Amino acid sequence: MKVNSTNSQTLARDAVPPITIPTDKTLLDMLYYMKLTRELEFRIERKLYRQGKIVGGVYVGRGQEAIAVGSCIDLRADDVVCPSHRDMGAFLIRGMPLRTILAQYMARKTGATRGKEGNMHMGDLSKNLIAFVSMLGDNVPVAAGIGLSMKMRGQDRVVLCFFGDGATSRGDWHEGINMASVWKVPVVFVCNNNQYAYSTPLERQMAVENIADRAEAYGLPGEIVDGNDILAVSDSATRAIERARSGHGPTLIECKTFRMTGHSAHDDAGYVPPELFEYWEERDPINRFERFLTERGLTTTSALDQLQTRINHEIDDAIQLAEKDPFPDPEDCLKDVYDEGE
Amino acid sequence: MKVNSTNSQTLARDAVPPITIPTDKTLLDMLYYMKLTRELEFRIERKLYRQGKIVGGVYVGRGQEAIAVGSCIDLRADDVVCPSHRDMGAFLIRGMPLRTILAQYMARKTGATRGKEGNMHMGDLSKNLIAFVSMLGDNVPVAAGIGLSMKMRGQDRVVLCFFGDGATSRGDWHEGINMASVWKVPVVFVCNNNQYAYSTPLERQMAVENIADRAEAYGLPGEIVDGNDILAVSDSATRAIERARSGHGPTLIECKTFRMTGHSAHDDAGYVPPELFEYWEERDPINRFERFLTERGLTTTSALDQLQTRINHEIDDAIQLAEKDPFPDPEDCLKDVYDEGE
Amino acid sequence: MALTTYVEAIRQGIWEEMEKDERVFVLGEDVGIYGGAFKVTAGMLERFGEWRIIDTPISESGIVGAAIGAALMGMRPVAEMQFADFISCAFDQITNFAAKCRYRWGAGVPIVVRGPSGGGVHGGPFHSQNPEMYYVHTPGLKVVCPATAYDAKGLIKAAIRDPDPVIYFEHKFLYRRVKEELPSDDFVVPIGKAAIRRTGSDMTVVTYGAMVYIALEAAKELEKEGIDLEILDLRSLLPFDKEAVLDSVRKTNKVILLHEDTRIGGFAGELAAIISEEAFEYLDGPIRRITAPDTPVPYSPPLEEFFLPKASDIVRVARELYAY
Amino acid sequence: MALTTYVEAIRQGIWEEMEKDERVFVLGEDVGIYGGAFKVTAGMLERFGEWRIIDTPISESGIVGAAIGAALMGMRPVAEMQFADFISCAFDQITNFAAKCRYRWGAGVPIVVRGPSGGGVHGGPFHSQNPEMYYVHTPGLKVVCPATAYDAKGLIKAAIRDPDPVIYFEHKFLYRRVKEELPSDDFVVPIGKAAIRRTGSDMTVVTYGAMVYIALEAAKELEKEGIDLEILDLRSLLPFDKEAVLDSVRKTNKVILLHEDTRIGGFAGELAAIISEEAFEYLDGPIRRITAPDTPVPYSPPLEEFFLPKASDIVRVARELYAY
Ligand SMILES: Cc1ncc(C[n+]2csc(CCOP(=O)(O)OP(=O)(O)O)c2C)c(N)n1
Ligand SMILES: Cc1ncc(C[n+]2csc(CCOP(=O)(O)OP(=O)(O)O)c2C)c(N)n1
Ligand SMILES: [Mg+2]
Ligand SMILES: [Mg+2]
Repeated sequence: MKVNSTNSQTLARDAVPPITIPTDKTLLDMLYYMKLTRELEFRIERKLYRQGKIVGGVYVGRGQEAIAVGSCIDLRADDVVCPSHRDMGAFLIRGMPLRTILAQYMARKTGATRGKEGNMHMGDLSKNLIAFVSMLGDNVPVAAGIGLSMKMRGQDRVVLCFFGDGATSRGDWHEGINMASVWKVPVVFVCNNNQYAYSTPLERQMAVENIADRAEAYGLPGEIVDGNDILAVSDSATRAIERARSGHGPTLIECKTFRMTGHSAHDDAGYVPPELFEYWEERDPINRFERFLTERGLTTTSALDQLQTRINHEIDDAIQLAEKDPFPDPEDCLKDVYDEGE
Repeated sequence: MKVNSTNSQTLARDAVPPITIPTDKTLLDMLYYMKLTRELEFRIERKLYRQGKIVGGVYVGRGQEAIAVGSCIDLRADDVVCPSHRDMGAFLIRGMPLRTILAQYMARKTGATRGKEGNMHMGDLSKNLIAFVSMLGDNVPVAAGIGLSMKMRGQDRVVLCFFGDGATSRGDWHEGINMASVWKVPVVFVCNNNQYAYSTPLERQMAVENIADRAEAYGLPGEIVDGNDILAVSDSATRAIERARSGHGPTLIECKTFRMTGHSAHDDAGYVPPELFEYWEERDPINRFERFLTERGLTTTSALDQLQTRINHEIDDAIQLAEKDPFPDPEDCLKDVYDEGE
Repeated sequence: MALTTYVEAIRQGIWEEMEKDERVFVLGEDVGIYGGAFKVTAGMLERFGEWRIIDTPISESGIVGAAIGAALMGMRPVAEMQFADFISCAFDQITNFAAKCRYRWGAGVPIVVRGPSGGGVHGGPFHSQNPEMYYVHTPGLKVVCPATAYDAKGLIKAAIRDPDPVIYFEHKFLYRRVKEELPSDDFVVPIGKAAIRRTGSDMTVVTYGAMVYIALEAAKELEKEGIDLEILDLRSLLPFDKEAVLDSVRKTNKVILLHEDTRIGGFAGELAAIISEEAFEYLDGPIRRITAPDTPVPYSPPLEEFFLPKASDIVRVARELYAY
Repeated sequence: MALTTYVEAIRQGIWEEMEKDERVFVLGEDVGIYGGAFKVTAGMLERFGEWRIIDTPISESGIVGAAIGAALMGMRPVAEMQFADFISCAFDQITNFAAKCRYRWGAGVPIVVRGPSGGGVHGGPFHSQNPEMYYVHTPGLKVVCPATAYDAKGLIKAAIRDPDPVIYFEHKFLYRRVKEELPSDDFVVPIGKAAIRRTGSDMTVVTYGAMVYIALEAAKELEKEGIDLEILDLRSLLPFDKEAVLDSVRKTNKVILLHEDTRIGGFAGELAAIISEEAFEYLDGPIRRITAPDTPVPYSPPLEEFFLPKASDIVRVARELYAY
């Protein structure tokens, strides 16, 4: 197994073709969406949650932003995304409004699920975003079925399906990947390998070193990517998407990263050795990408400040609106269990 | 992946240590149990079933006898076996009486499950035989748990767990193998890869060539064995059992074989190309082993005839007894749902 | 006109929907070249090709998950469970993903999950189950249990057209034992509507599936004694035809609830509660249940016969209730 | 003496059984170093070591399967589901392997599967479920739902000692909200025995779990109006204390069946059937049910509040029934 990364220290450059650098516009979009993800989740986890304004649990993808952003940035609108619980970037890129997301977390009627569901359990068929169910791994066979429908109809669409390292232990993960591979359907499986499932480190979840090692058991290509390197992520994803789109079947991309918080907002991650946080803090995907863009002359310190200010405003505005949004009517509880006609 | 076989044409001899030949006594036991299995299942499938004496469905392991016999022959009495639905040899070697087995198939009170269950769904804790449930793959995590209990208690016992190629597509198979490997428990997983799951050939079940290819995804050794070569099966099993017993964890052994009948007694296997039956008929595990023993001077044509006659008598006697055995009392239906005390 | 068996009626129903609507497809184990363990999909591979009749690996949860995914993209998948017993392996996908999807985020999941349920063929604990209540107790699903060839066809067509997930339990004992002449036009049986199988005045038997025939047998016997049963075949359990049940009970004032499923937590309990809540003052006697006992389904014929409700059970309970 | 919370009572119960019987061990996700998502196993890793407090991969079906295997070898595994909602993923192993094992071939499976169920904490559709009926409808299992710290401890100990598979649903809303003084001796609460939480003469409320407290609240309110409720806490649903239910109903002649679980196919139906069958002539009014509506558990506070049965619902229904 070789690793796709622009960090030459961890890189086995012969393993993958040289990384293709996207257009300047795309690079700046990537930066925007990563920073927007970071700030939005910061507000949710560290501000609104602590102010008691968030209802229920909070799970964020701090430190993992490059994965959802890097893999979704180049999708077509008619491609489908099945995010997992740490892929906020996917929602932002697909155009889910900040206010809708914040209203979701605040359990308002204007949230993505009209108050029926909490936090990352959002979906919108019109944006080809499939809502996650808590049961980890369940979205894998679902993604296989989405891909199947595309293949049956001769469409050149693809599906991106996200999950964590922990989810790969679920039986549904196995069944779904296997079917996708047997049917050669256009699915790109993206694993956020953040080294932990809640408090459980990788070595208590599996006896192999890499999630990508599992790909061989299903006859689909597996690739390891430096998940904190958005260029590597987008490069691998672009190739896998192209593979899927041109009828060559699914790919499993393992993105090595780290969860830079507790499992959820109430978990202090006391079980994680502090050195690990330090190690990964140095590899922060946003800092790293900012350096890259600066070196390339695509941004400057003051441009970055301006961008941050713009993002802050966007989020401030959305919070203000969402906070004024109404809660659902109690009787809405009874609605939409079944189709209610027009 | 290399194949363990005494047939030098299919054999990559460097892959595995040279096959160890068991003692003469064991060799003759192997022959007996394979022939007993063959005859017993012949009577059940081709005689008793057609005479309407068997209740419910019948699944036999015709052509696959070397696998259960070869892998179970050297187990200790305190080792545990989880047979699947084509492993009659396991029951015979563990000492389940012919009459008990036949009474089981005829739904008698004296059957292994007192009429509660049918055909291969037999078990007996006193013989360390765990009854199969129909849900394929369910016995895999159960075997992992049996191994876990042995490891926890520091016992040097092992578990043999059988399943078909088809069962490896089940989520439970994945969860069980993974846990067994993470915990390094003493389980030997034996796959009867008979190339079909009911009417579904391998290539519609998985996109890899070998079941053993899947082992790498779990970090446990996988080995391919010529499943119609009892010496190869017992050699691989013996090594894997030893590995497990000495604390080195689980092994996955894939036995390549073929189902020389339909899926069940009512299936004519019209979907199987006749050449396949011909190909495998030539590799019949019993014929092959008889030739080996004859060449080695351990048996003769007349000794083989005598053995067959003895087996026929044993089965005749058992059938006679079982046929006279009573059916359970109707009210037994209500018994043993829960522990009923002493 | 020729008689159509129950199993053939299901086959026809799926076939007609596939002809009419190219979004409809079938997936399951051995549904292709083999035509399904019970031949429900016989001939379909030849007609519709391998991308509309899809042989799957042995992955019930995966099958249902894939059906859900395709349904979210606008398809109309019909997933076969080789035996309804194996639906247990897909329980999570059905009850958590499919059932709650519309409620959670407005995305309908028009799948059908179907398979052979029920006992009477000495299949033992894993080839005889009646798993309907696990799904009836799950809001967001619909559950149907046809008893006749007409309903088998009309309900599978309704299920395929339904915008929500429908669990369709066919009774394997009826597959080839029940036949009737079917109309040649395109008909559906609406989900949620019961049928009166026999009009009577002394008491109502509410039932479904294979038990409809046991009830009819008992009614014939009781007729001789002047006890006149009304037999209501629910056909759908979720939603179920509450008005039909209440109307009949209000008319006969006595009721027997009959099912092949086990007792505790069976559908009869739900019916008893509804009747007691909404027709209490009409009742002239206790609500009686006749069900299988609370055990797995045993294999040996005498045990299974003991397990399954029989016409003689109905006769006995009806006499008691008549005398009340 | 100090007060012990409901969650601490469970912890103590498991701990004591582990001290006493080395066959007892715990397996589940994050039960080790983290001490479980709700800290039920806090401190156990240090005391009992990593081969008796086993962190597992995310494999609910595998966890239960492994528990079954160990139990067959004579161990007494206690499997934690991080939320009871995820027991859906182990449905097949529980209902097919564990529940039917003794019946099929005489091999008992003394496992406990436990986890936090119930709503009231805005957990949404997948962190609030009440999955008890799926297991109550499965012969071969036992199902318990403690409401007090005393019962939580006494029932977990009874469950661990039980020779059959026990599904133990703890109510997460009660974890830290309910506390009491516990006796210091080794006590168990027998599975299958109800407890009268309030003696009354006008009508009986049969309930369990967190709803016990809602019923008590309503009783206080109704007391002022001179309506005297008897409150029966079932504690165990399978087997359940039929005699206690019937005795109380025969005394008060009116009954309300109350649960947090959804309505269709909920336990109230079973109770209604039993009461109607065996205490029909004692009833002075219809059997009334108060349950959650038939929807998934919604997340937003106004929706969830609407969903959950409330004391005011009991007050209203009790007034109606009193006037009947
Ligand atoms: C089937 C199932 N079991 C347990 C849980 C509880 N749970 C939620 S997140 C989580 C850890 C997930 O780990 P991983 O898949 O690595 O994703 P991460 O949170 O690390 O991104 C667990 C155990 C769940 N959601 N689903
Ligand atoms: C979960 C589950 N799904 C479906 C079946 C029905 N079924 C019984 S045997 C079989 C094929 C099994 O194939 P394989 O595992 O290769 O074993 P073989 O019969 O070839 O020995 C199927 C599909 C089952 N028993 N369990
Ligand atoms: Mg993780
Ligand atoms: Mg096979």
